[in-house]
Amino acid sequence: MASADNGMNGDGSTSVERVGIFALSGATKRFGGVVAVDGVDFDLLEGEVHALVGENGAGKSTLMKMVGGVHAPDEGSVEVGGEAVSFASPGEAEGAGIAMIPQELDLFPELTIAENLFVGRKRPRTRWGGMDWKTMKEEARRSLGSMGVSLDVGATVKQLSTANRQIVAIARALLGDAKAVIMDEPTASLTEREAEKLFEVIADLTASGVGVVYISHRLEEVFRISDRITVMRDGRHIKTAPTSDLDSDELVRLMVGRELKELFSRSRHETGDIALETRGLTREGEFEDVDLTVRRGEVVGLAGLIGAGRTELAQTLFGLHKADAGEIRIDGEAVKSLSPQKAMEKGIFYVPEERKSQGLISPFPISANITLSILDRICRMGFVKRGRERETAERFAASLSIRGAGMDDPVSRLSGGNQQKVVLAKSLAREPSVLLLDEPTRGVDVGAKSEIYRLIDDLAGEGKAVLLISSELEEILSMSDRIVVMREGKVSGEFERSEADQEKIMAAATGTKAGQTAEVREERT
Amino acid sequence: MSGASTTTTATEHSDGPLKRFLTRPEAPALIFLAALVVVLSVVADGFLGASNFEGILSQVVVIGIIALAVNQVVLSGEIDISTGSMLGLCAMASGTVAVAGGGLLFTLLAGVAVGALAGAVNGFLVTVARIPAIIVTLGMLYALRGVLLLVTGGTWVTGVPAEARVLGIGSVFGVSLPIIVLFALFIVMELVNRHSDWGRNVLAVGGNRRAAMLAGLPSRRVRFWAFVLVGAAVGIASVIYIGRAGSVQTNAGTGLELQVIAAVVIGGTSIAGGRGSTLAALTGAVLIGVILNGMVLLGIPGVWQDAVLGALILLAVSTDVLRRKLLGDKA
Amino acid sequence: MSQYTETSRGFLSRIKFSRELVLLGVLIVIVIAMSLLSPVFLTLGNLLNTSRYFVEIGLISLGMTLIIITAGIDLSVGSNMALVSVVVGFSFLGGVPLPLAIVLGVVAGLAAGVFNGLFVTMLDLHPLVVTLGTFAMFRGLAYGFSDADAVSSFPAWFAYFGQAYFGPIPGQLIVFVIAVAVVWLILSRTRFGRYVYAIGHNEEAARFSGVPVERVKLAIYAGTGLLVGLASVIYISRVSTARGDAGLGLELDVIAAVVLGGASIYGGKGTIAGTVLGVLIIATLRNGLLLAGVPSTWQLFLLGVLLLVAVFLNEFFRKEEG
Amino acid sequence: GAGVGEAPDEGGGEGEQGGSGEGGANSICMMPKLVGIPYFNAAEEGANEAAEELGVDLTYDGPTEALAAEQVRRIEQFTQQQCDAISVAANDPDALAPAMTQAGEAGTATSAWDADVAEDSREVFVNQATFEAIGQTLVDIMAEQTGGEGEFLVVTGSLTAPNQNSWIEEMEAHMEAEYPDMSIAEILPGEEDLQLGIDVTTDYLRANPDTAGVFGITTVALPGAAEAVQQLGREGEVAVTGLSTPNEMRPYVESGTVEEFALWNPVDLGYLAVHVANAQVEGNLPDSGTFEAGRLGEVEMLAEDEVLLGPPDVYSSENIDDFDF
Ligand SMILES: Nc1ncnc2c1ncn2[C@@H]1O[C@H](COP(=O)(O)OP(=O)(O)OP(=O)(O)O)[C@@H](O)[C@H]1O
Ligand SMILES: Nc1ncnc2c1ncn2[C@@H]1O[C@H](COP(=O)(O)OP(=O)(O)OP(=O)(O)O)[C@@H](O)[C@H]1O
Ligand SMILES: [Mg+2]
Ligand SMILES: [Mg+2]
Repeated sequence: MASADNGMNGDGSTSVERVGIFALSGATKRFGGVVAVDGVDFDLLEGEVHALVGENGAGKSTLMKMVGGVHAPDEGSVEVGGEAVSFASPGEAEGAGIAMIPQELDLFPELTIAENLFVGRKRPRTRWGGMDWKTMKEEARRSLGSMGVSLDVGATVKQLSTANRQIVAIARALLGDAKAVIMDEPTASLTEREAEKLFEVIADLTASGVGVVYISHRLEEVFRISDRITVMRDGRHIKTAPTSDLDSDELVRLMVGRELKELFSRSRHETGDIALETRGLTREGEFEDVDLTVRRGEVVGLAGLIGAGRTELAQTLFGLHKADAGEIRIDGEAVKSLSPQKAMEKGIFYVPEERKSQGLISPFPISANITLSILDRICRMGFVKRGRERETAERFAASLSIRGAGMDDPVSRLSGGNQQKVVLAKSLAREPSVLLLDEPTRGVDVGAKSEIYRLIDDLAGEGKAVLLISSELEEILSMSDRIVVMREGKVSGEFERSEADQEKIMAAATGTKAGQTAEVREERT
Repeated sequence: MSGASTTTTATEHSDGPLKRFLTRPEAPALIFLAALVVVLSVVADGFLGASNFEGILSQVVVIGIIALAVNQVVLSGEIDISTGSMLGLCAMASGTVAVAGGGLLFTLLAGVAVGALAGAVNGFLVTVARIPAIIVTLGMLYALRGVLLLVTGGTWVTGVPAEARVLGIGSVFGVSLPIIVLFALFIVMELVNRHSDWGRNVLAVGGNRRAAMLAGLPSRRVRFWAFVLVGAAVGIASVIYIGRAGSVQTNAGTGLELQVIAAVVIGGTSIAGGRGSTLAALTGAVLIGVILNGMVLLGIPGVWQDAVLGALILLAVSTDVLRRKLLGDKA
Repeated sequence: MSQYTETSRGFLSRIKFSRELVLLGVLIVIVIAMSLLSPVFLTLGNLLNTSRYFVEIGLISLGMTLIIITAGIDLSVGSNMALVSVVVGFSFLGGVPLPLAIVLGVVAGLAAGVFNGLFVTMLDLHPLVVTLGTFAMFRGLAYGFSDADAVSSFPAWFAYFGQAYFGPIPGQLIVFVIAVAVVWLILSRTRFGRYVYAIGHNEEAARFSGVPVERVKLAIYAGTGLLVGLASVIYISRVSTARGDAGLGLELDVIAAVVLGGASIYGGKGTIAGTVLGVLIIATLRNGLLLAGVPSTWQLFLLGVLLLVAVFLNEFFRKEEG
Repeated sequence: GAGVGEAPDEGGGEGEQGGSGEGGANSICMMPKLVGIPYFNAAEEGANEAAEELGVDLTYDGPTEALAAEQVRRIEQFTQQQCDAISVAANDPDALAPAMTQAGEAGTATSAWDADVAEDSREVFVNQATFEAIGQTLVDIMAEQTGGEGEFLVVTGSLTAPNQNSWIEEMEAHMEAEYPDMSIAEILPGEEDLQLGIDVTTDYLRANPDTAGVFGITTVALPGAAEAVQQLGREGEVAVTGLSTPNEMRPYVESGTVEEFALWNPVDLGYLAVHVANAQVEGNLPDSGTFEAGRLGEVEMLAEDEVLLGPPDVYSSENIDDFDF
């Protein structure tokens, strides 16, 4: 971990000797009427980490897609190694040494991990011309190993959790001999532990002269690993500066274009009755014997590593899966077989972690997405009341300040952060009494994040019970009244806000210092 | 059938052979096939015998060969329901050449050329003109039958000479030649799928077309050749067809397209693309052959045969549910 | 946000606009071409008469549209039609009063739809696979129950369903127009319709949003079965025979009409207006070619080619790449 | 829906110049069960021959698949075109009845050939051979080859074809009366698909090796049955006969798999049908006795509404080369 810091925070002087890998100049990209990127200059040097930051929809991904061969710039030029290029496909960019880990993961669910790494690449061949599966697997294992992960490379990708898919996507980009690696929010679905591994990998890469573009909304990461930072806002280039010349407040101000008071907003509220309670809830192979309570007006944080079973638990509470054993009580009343419809009747709502595949109907207009879960309330005799629908959608879109497109535009037009707000708006429109939030700020910019945090606080203030699943420790620590930690499907620790700190949670999540966590648990019972 | 299982991809994973087997797409169909064979051996006289097995296999050769190719199209995320009319057209072409004394080679060439051409039209319309495959091949189902009727004016080809019928009724070392052709093509397809870039790309394109494009795969070219392959396979099948039948009628192959699709999907290849195997197509074809044969042996009245066939197809695909249960709802 | 209010013309209005307009253009071109080829074609009598042939396909296409929007398919509709025919015909022959026999038939169609729906939802099998099975099964049941015989001794009043005219208008055309209006309302105006599109675009997200995915799908397959029942009664009455080979090959015509109408087999896309245009285009082609005295062998070929051309134009003018 | 109404059907007040109309030649619209098969091509040949002779205007068209619903559509079409006579080979007697009745009401002369429609919906049926004659001929051929005993398989075109079912009834009746040791053990459909015909025959003969003979009673079923027997190498052991065309059967007659088979002459049938239709239009079709039909000479009126072509022909290696259809 320590190595991540070594020699990475380049000061201006070292970058002088470095050679440019690629450069964009005056790059402009329009989608219909929207100017996503507007005359931006950007360059990457050998052996540096160049962070690219900005609010959701600032144009970061679009800018990098122009280097990665996904989009061709409408204006401006792309140069690689000093020569102007125009890539027709990401494959060509890869051939020129530019690898990209896209924000929206695109893997082949039915293919094995090993094979996913080799799609579109030259596959190794045996002497007699057949495919050399052994070598492919070895290389795959090696590539994953460098991330400190050991997965069965013969398993299909569809069996993997989101986090592991992210790791496979990273491994895929690292497999070739890339001169530049573009990472578009690689840590969005990683927990801190895997993120640390990634930083080690990045350090190794830069040490061998590879340049890394690092896009992230986690600013502390940006400060830790980058040499230079470029800020974008509304598609325009705002500033490029050595990391050492910037501080956090300054960066946020550049990104948002105004002062941002406080990221986390959390006030104490009176907690009320128990709204949601589980007793010995078990689903084989996913989680076991989970006791959990969430009171009205309380925010309970649920922490854990990848595959700890938090998502499964939350989805079971929403009736998407059936529990094998145990009991779920809502407002003190035990509920038998739950379905999402029934859970919604009981006032529970779940905000999924994967917004693209689980949260949104992408081609639907924004308004239809927001009202999808409350159609029963805005219908008369089954007919949708357009006026009510419109009014409701606009109210919630405004209260979450969803920006970037009109109510009738497909939600796919929005940037990631604004899409996430639509998912949240959908859940708020339902006016649930128990809200299960699964990674609600994944891939969301600081501005939007602080709005979401304020929203969570407001919800608790209104007496709602909130279960907050998050892999960002800081978020969990700052937002929760109480923190429950899961490990390998079991509850491995529970802390009041006052007694919790980063170390204790990590210990409970990883199983080190088991004695200590056990003690904590006993205290509480 | 034993030939099939030995040539299957030796699964390279070591852990839990049963579970590994169950995750294979063709597993449910194989299990069902095995169960059916056991049941029929007990209840149907004359089922358990080398000559009957050979009979079943030779009856599924035409469907089987076409299914092996359509399997590739389905794996690539497309569909081809024009094979019935295509078979009619190819059989008419190869039959005409055969009757004109073209010998086996030219007969085969004629069938394959006509098939590949029709397949190329399908492929062109799907990948270049971007018309959905189900519409293209539906249109071609009508159009090719129309071409056939127009070209022949409704006359049938009869009296195909013996030398051109070898592929249909010949035998080598006591094994009938069409069966050998079927298994040879099965092995070829298995090798293509495992060891050629095209074979792997078919799976990738079918599994996630967007990702395939981002990974720089030539998605159109991959799918185009899958359609051409179907045409070529139909061409080969047509020579077996005229070999077995000895003559060709203008309605040859009517309804074949659905049987072929049935074979592919019952075998376990996912109609959504990206998931499946060569063995699945073969298993599906054999399964249909066994069902049809079993019904005749059991003396099920002709009027009820479709009902039994349909029910058994449903039963066969429901085996997949059992598999999913066993694997704990994943996959 | 309020500046967008003006542009709103309704749900998914923009995409619909261009698509259906192109189809309408195709239809007009065909109508003009056909009336040049045959003077009889563009007469009210002929047009109304033609309508008698597409009503059965049209009715079933309405249900199929919803199925295809949810990324499903139903290959069994033709066989289901045979089943309904046989149930009506043979229960009548067996002594059941005809009105009751008709009800029994429609119920059989509904039951067949429910059967499909249950397999698709409860066992989570792909609809193509399920209906490929029922495609064979329903037809087999029809042959089995009827022992491959036909019934045609229906009383005269039964002809009403398929042969009656109200003034110049064939009775079944009125049934069709009503059915179109109802299904159109359901699909474009109701919660149910919204669910149908949501499932088609992203079934998982729909489920996560609390959409009762299974119930909606079941209802769609059942509803299609019901429409098949209705269409069958009209069909039996029109040809005054109930027999196991009714509806042979019907499924392909229905699917062709729906997909021509712009529904995407990948789900999410499709409208009732499009489907009706698709039905009209195919019916017009068939009738026009027949009237123009084009030999049947040519008709088959031209139908295939024109179908491709129409879809190609449709795709070509499509604004957005899905 | 559109509004104003003339009568929309009823032969078409507005079908101005659909047919060739009065004054000119008679127009005869003739429909086979389906187009694109040699049998009906042969019939067309005969029909054309007669049309030329008589100077009538002949339209010969039908569906590409043997579907009754498709025929209904065409009959209504013919009616709109104001044909003077319509003659159909019906895929379903009852399904075509309403359309034929309507045509008759519109003043068109109606008749059926090859396969009848419901009696009261047409004026005349041109019968190629009686069910009885066919059933007896086939059974007699088979009895001669098998010594009048054994169990037999019948391969039909489709289980729903009424004329085929009637033949089978007559065959059974004839066996019962004349050859009590012969019986039909199974009836299997070949669905007019050659390959399927071969397959069902093969399967059946494997399962029932004692079968004495196979009847293939359509032009597709018979060659299928013959091919199956040949492929099983059981020529001579399993007798094969049935109904098919000489061209189709030539290889099997030459190889000896099939000794004799039967069929009426489809060219003559088409020829006769046009003569009858023309006589209807001219109003000179007799009620009984015989009817003068061109080169066929006098043909028998079986009833006032039924004309008979004659007994079926029996083909064997002796005479098969005299025919080309
Ligand atoms: N394919 C596209 N079609 C239309 N608009 C697009 C497309 N891709 C991006 N946009 C628009 O371009 C703008 C920039 O989007 P981009 O994805 O580059 O933002 P970003 O900075 O990466 O945001 P985030 O942090 O949320 O990922 C947004 O307004 C977005 O809606
Ligand atoms: N390495 C893996 N291989 C296969 N399946 C896995 C793996 N990791 C996780 N899973 C699946 O995910 C389930 C639990 O993950 P879940 O997503 O519920 O946990 P989580 O705590 O929410 O983690 P995450 O932060 O990834 O969301 C496991 O039971 C398993 O089914
Ligand atoms: Mg982005
Ligand atoms: Mg999770």
